[in-house]
Amino acid sequence: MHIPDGFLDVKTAVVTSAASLAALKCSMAKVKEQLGERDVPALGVTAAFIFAAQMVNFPVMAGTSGHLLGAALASTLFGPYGASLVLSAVLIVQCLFFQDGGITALGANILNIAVAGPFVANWVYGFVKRWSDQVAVFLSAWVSVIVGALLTSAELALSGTVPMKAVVAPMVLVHAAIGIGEGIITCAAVAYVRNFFRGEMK
Amino acid sequence: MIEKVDGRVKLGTSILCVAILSTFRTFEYLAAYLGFYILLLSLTGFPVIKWMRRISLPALFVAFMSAAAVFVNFWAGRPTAAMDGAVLFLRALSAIVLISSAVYSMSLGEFLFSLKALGFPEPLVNLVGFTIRYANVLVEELSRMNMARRARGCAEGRSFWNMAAMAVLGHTVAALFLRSYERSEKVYRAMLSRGYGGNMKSLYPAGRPKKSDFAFGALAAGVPLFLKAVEMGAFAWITR
Amino acid sequence: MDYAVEVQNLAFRYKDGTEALRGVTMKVRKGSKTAILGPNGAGKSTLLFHLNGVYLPQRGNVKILGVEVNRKTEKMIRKMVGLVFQDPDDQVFSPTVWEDVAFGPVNFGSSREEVELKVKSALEAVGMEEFAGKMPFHLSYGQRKRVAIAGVLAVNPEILLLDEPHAFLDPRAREDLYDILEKENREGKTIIVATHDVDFAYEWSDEIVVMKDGRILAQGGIEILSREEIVEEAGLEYPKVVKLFKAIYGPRAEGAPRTIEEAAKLLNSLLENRTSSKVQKE
Amino acid sequence: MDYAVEVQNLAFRYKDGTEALRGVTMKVRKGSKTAILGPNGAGKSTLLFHLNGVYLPQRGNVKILGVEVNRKTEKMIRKMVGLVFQDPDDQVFSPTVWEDVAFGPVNFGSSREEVELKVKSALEAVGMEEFAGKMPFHLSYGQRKRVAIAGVLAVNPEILLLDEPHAFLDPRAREDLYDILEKENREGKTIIVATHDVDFAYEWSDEIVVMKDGRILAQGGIEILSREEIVEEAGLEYPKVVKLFKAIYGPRAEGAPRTIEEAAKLLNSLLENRTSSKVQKE
Repeated sequence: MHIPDGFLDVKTAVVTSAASLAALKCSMAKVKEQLGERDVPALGVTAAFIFAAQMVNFPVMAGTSGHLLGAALASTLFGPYGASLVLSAVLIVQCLFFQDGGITALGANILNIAVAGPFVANWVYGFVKRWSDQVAVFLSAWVSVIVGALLTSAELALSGTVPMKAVVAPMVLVHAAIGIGEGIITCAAVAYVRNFFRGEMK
Repeated sequence: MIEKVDGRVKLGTSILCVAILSTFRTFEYLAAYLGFYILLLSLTGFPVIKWMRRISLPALFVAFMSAAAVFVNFWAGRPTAAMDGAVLFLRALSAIVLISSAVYSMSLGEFLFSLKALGFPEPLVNLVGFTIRYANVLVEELSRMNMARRARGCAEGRSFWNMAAMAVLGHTVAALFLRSYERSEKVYRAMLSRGYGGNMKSLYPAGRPKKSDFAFGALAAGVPLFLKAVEMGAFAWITR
Repeated sequence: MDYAVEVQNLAFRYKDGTEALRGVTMKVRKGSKTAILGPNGAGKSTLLFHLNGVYLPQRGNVKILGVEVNRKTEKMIRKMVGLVFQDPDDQVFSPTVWEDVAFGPVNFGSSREEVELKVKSALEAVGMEEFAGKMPFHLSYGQRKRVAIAGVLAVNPEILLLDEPHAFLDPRAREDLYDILEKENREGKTIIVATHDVDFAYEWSDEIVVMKDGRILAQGGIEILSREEIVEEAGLEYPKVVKLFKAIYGPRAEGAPRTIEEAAKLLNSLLENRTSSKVQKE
Repeated sequence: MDYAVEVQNLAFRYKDGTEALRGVTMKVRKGSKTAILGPNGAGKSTLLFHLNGVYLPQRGNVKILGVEVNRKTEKMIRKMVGLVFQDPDDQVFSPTVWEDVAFGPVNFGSSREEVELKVKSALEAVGMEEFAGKMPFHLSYGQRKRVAIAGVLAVNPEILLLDEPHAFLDPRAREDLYDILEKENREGKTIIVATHDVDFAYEWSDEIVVMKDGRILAQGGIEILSREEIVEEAGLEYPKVVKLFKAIYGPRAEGAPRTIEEAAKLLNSLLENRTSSKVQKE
């Protein structure tokens, strides 16, 4: 889902960069007031965790595999603001250090994965949890993947790289499948972590 | 050669070049630029073979993405699908080439300092520094955990319908998180004990970029600018 | 003779280009207690990963109880050879101790009842029965180490590998570990330990393997830990008992006793029968 | 007498309810080499965090070189007392070695030139000058440990704390560590090491502190490691030399030599002068 350089046109790149920059500024202010001086080490090591977690491959169907995105996981563990910072750091490292995702598309990638992902996940979780916590975690993870795929398709279509009507269906379909894996893994991980902290409090 | 250029200039120029190149529409110009740049690198003693091995994976990935775009466009009935895909691929590839050659030819300290100098928000750059430092540690932990799982007879499931195998992956992720959480507490304590008072101070020893650095920058950015001008028809009166 | 492990000219290079093993050849007798010594980076851990089938040979070959390790046999090998990792956190990841110890048996296809029994006896063997329902991350380091060992014992492997098992353990926990290893060995298991602790190796093992730079520098009985050229070259140190007897007998101290207790006995008899015994001084 | 550390009735409880310290009282002489021994979970690490001002006393008080540790003095205390963590990866957190060693001096307000000098001399002290530009990840474990120590030395603290410094080090790296500690001590630094290694403690320290269950069980010279009641209760073991002389002399072996070399010398003279010397056997 990482858009490379050259796949977006100028207007899309500029608009998405401006949007994600504004979102990050807001997150940084919010996190500073919540975490205080602990922000850098705590977020840095957890960003490294998300980076590593994205290397967890899981089988999807017919021999193909997907990897974790971690937007909902990060959002549940650190809240949407912290998650957006952590995921942005991961995207920057992937872009500049590993050439995974483009520098001119960095704004778009941050918007799709690091901003939309955790905030939508947070919203879905808050909405669904009144019925079932497990289902809420699962759905938040699934939806965050779908939203990322939708936004990616929309940006590619707006840039004229691919036509909207041809790209949306396959993208969403593939990511609907990947999202199931993301959902199950996120559920198991969140339950485990919560259990740990519940025991810690005792 | 490229190793000697100031990191700020190098990174800034590369990003600028990528921005210009990503608007190119002509296959030939992109191919010409790419050939020119790689030739220049190898002539100035850049370890080209080693570097190419390192970028082979992202190059493969953009090839795959471009192929997907060709497929979708072809399916949607666009007649220029194949050529468009080729242009996409070359744009993405030249970006990989530019950024990676700049980043690989400077130290991590210089890289982070350059990011700050180029206007990336400072807290975010500090965060990136920590991420790089601990990504290595945690990826190694994860790979040992994966190995330990295999050593204990775990066979990865064949699809996500194998819920037990997926739950095992979830537990691995959770255990990794708890380890990283414990580590972040320890790192924080270590920082405190070494005088950390709430803000990371910049330590990188760097002076001002030299004139030769700027000359390099102008030259490096000039070539794609010139090509872009040609592509836009600025010199059409010559060929006419 | 029956060998538990036969390694022939094994070489292995990591993806980043590090040559971890450069032609290792060695044999380990069935039922023996073997210690692998050597400086950090000598290739000890890489070798252990091969013996368990987690890594497959890039060159050369490995036989475990006569079975060659390859893609077809790897799963079977992993069942026959249990590997305890250096850091228990690499190995212990399940939500409860019970589930974690059950992980191996379940993977190797034991039935529900078998799993129950195996987990119970493995937890008993390491003295952790009462913690079955706990979360591993709420336990102390030493306790997690025990859980890691139980998880391997539950599969009932014929060969037990331990990577640096003593690090961070306090003296009592070390003693408990010693007892566990002794018991498993008495029951017929072959045990191979990679360690930095020369005193432990000298006191405990039947067989010593010294590694350096991805090669076997020496293999033999514990007397090779008294040989200057080997100890020097591998960056090791003499076991304390050897050091003592070298200083008393002079450089030819190959017959030094194994433990402090034996040393004391010997010295006592030397000091008592001072008229009859002849001190072999140089 | 001048004390580097004075701890009075110190108690500390973690948020999860664990009582890590339950009234610790102890003193450490200036310029001494002190080893803190005790089983895992005895509170050794928690005590070290108090001596360095990272934790503040919940009850009781801590004085460092006469200065009471509290919110006002904590930053000053952290400059006077350097703490080397167990795992170098917790402590070496900067992207490059140079920046990491510079972290302390910069935070404690050294000027640019001072920082340059301090980093240089600290890296020299641990023999890592040539690695200044490297990423910590590209170093071996032993090298990262050295960088961690350099990062603490660069601040030039008067007291040096080390938590379990030997774990995972191979014999040669241990020896190098020993040399670094000796050198710093000769230059007047007080050194406190929390460790499981009784042999090291017996050979190296002036002063031994034995902890158990968040309390001080005993404090004194190295002879307390020969006392059965202390060693037993703290779950320790006798140093090897003590064990040997206990088996030769009987239980009253308080005068056992400190090192294997001294032991050998003593035994040699006993064996040689067998007519003149009287063996003090029970």
